[in-house]
Amino acid sequence: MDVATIMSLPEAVAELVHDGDAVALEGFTHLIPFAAGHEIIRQERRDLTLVRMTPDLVYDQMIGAGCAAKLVFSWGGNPGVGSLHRMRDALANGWPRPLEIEEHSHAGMANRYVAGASGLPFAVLRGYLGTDLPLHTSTVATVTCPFTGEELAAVAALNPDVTIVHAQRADRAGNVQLWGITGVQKEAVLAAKRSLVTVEEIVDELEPTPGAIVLPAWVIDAVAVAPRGAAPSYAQGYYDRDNAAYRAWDAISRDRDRFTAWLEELKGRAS
Amino acid sequence: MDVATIMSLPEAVAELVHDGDAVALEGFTHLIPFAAGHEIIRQERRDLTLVRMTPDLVYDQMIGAGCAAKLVFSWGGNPGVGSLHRMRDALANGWPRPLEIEEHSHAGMANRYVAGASGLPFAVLRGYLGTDLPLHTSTVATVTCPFTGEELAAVAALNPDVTIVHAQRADRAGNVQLWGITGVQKEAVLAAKRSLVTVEEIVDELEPTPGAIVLPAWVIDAVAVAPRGAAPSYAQGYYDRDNAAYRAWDAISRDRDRFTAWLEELKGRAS
Amino acid sequence: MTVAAARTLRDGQVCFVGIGLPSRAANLARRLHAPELVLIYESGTIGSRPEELPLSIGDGILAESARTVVSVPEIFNYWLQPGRIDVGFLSGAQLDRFGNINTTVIGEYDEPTVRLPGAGGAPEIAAHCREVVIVMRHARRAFVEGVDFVTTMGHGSGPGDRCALGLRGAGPTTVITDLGLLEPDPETAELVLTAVHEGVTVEQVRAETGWELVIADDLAVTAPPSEEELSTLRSMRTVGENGP
Amino acid sequence: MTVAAARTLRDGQVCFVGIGLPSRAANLARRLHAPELVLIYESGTIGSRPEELPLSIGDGILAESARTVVSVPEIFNYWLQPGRIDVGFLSGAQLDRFGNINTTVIGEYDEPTVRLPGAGGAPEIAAHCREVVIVMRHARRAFVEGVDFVTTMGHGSGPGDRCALGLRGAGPTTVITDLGLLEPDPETAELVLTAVHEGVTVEQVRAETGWELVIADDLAVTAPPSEEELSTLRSMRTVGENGP
Repeated sequence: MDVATIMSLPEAVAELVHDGDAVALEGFTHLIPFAAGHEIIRQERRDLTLVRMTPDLVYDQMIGAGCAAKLVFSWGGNPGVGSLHRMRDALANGWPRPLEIEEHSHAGMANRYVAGASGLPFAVLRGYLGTDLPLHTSTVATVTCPFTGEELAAVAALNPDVTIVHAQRADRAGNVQLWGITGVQKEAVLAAKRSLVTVEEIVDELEPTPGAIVLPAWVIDAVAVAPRGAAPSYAQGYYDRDNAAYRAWDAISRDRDRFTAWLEELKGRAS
Repeated sequence: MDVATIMSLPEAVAELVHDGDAVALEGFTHLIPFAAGHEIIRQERRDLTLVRMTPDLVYDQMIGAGCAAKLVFSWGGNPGVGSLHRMRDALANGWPRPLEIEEHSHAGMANRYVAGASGLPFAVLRGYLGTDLPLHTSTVATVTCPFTGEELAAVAALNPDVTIVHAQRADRAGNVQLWGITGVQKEAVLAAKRSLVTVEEIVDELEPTPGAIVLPAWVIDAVAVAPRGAAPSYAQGYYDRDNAAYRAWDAISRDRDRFTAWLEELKGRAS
Repeated sequence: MTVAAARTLRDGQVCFVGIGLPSRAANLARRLHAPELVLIYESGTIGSRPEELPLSIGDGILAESARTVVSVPEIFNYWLQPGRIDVGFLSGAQLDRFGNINTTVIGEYDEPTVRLPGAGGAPEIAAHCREVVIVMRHARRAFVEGVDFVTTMGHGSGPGDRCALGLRGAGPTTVITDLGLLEPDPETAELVLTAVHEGVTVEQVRAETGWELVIADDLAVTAPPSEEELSTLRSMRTVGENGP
Repeated sequence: MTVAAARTLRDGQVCFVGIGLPSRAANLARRLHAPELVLIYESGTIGSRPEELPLSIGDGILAESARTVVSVPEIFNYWLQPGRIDVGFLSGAQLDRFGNINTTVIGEYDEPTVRLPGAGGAPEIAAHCREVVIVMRHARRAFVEGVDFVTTMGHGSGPGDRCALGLRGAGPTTVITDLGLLEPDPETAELVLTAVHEGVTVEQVRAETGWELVIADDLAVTAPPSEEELSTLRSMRTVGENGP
């Protein structure tokens, strides 16, 4: 058993995230690990395969910064606001570099993580029927039920090289606790070869909390303290979603110059 | 949406459990629905297929009372004490009637419920390899991964006619809350065509509780109040396991006469 | 349109809600005639009763006001997939005469004119809910003869298609727009105009529809929004301002 | 035997614990040299630190003292199956020379002499843990040439069998009995006597073993239980009296 090491965010990213890795930053609208994404931008990781059900602003930023060679996803937008313009620019114009995509439905992506977390090569679901999605991805196929003869969809397991999630808190031993909308974070961490959890704070004792899940220290490689590390998304019990920032991103991201200025400013700030 | 009706336990069993049904009483050592099992004995249901990962005293009693034609299970013993003598007597001597069995591993049974709850005809797992179990059950087979070509175990979905579980509490609308070791109860309820939940008490409001799961009223058919309804197993936060009763059962169940006396006494008691 | 959409929901139904117009309409229904409507969002919230409208499908207000919150795999596998949900409430960028929805690309997949967000939960919501209600603004570029990409199957290429694929839900049963209501013809599965909102002409609807729209013999006019409906709609605040 | 079994566990290991002797030994180890031993029970408790010994694998004391409690499907699918557990700690009614375990029937499956409890979690515990430690009382009727029923595969019929089936764990690496220790020969995968407890003779062990037992060249004698080991073992109370 190797237990999580508590280290700084720059150290953790330097140690765990390598050029060319398949990296999953998960958090379903809640607890999106923005601070970690920004540190990956600062450390100028390249050729990443970015995996995420809902590429949000954080992936728009990483794509715009040139970190990504490929995006694996199921819904790419700025929720309630509009499009991800950096993602669109990369797809349409290859700026700052071309972006390959692998596209699924939410049910498919969720089950790909479940298979990955379960040590299985694939998952079975009733999905993709009548849609054009399977024409464009090789990670959807069919299997036949050995009992009923029925044909069902199969999706290939996702096992990222590294998964990064944000949580409310960890204890000094590196056990992590998160609550509220917990999305697919447990599966994404358990499916990964390596994992990093950023947390709002480190506490002496993880008080049992309704709806909380706990990730024991021995399934995590590193824990890094990153207060407000999920902003502008939210951390239930700590701070609200900054909806104004989501709306403001629309204008910044529409324009390469404004985005580039944003990027330079980000790189100038320490983690 | 049909929401759960709150009714008495005798009414609920009369309405939901029919002769010949496949019935699952679940609860993994914790929250075992003894009161409901005893009411099924009192109402003299016959030809049931009893489904349960760990046939405990409750199934030993139901088998001894002649309710069961078949047992689907993965571990049948008196935990920490010894054997289930009524189950053994039915298997070896057909007393009080012959008992067919369908036997799995825990991993297999758990995944059969998962498939049932998910509306899938089967589940995939890494299991049963090198064991003699698949030689004796037709609900284990293999499937081939369409991506890697690897062969894996498949188990047929379990969809009981009726699932019965015990929970700590329900609200007046029939929403149910349980916590502690929650076992396979959510899956067993969601896999079933009909469901009954017995509860320690009905409360105005379900206070959020660490580790609790909630089953909404609209996936349950009936809720019945049964205080100490899990005894001699336990209900966390309400009462402890009656280990003495588990040990005492060994002597009662070894002997048909003593068991018959126990059964007559049970039938004489009102629910 | 939001009022008309809200009216399609009946009290006590279980509704899987997409973000945007569907969420607004479902929350309006819950405040009006359907207080026991159960709202499920794909973020895993079951029985949410938000006091303000969420901006995304995973706002904190959805979790805090929910009966229970489950993981994303669980919401799709245990709650949506087995067919326990009454109504799926969706929107889209393009809709064709058979109720198929496109939220992926306008143009070719590999070189699209417009790249849209993608599928999200919609393909499986439309597959598994007992029925699907679609809310969309009526515009010629959105109501098309055939969608550029089938993100979410409605009635496919006509009657029998859903059945042949083993899809158990009824598929789209109502399309609500700012001009009126469309419903699939039981014989042809093609969307037919069955009602217009007060003051809307059939010509207006035809002009905004990209296929040869069939008009129902008994074309109805929807009842205008009542005082209560309008005041309730106006009183609904979105978390932040630029609501769904 | 319990002390010898406890000694096989190293601090910081993650251990999937079967009920009975394994649970007793694992909890002894946690009180002695392995305070950071992580105990996982198939009831879904992760990181249990019970002050008293549980009677069943789902006692309340396991849940209350756990780091977290998950569902039974989750414990098997997310925690056991992917191979994250260091040691599986099992017992059985019959064990053969290749470490295969029988907990199903003595005699024929359809007409058994003795019906045993069945598989429980053992087949997958033995398949997926990095290694398997078995604790059993040494008796001729239990240590047999071939088990009547393979409930849980050890090394099958010899070297290479686990590999051929794609089983990723090493299988049984140690068998601890009240007479000594058996370990699989790296060449033949057959269980060989590698140590006896103080005062036990090889003849005694042979008499209680149902196959032609091979004795290791460097047969060891286990260190006798220390004062601390014995007093800790005696101080462990079971919930109730008739412990596992």
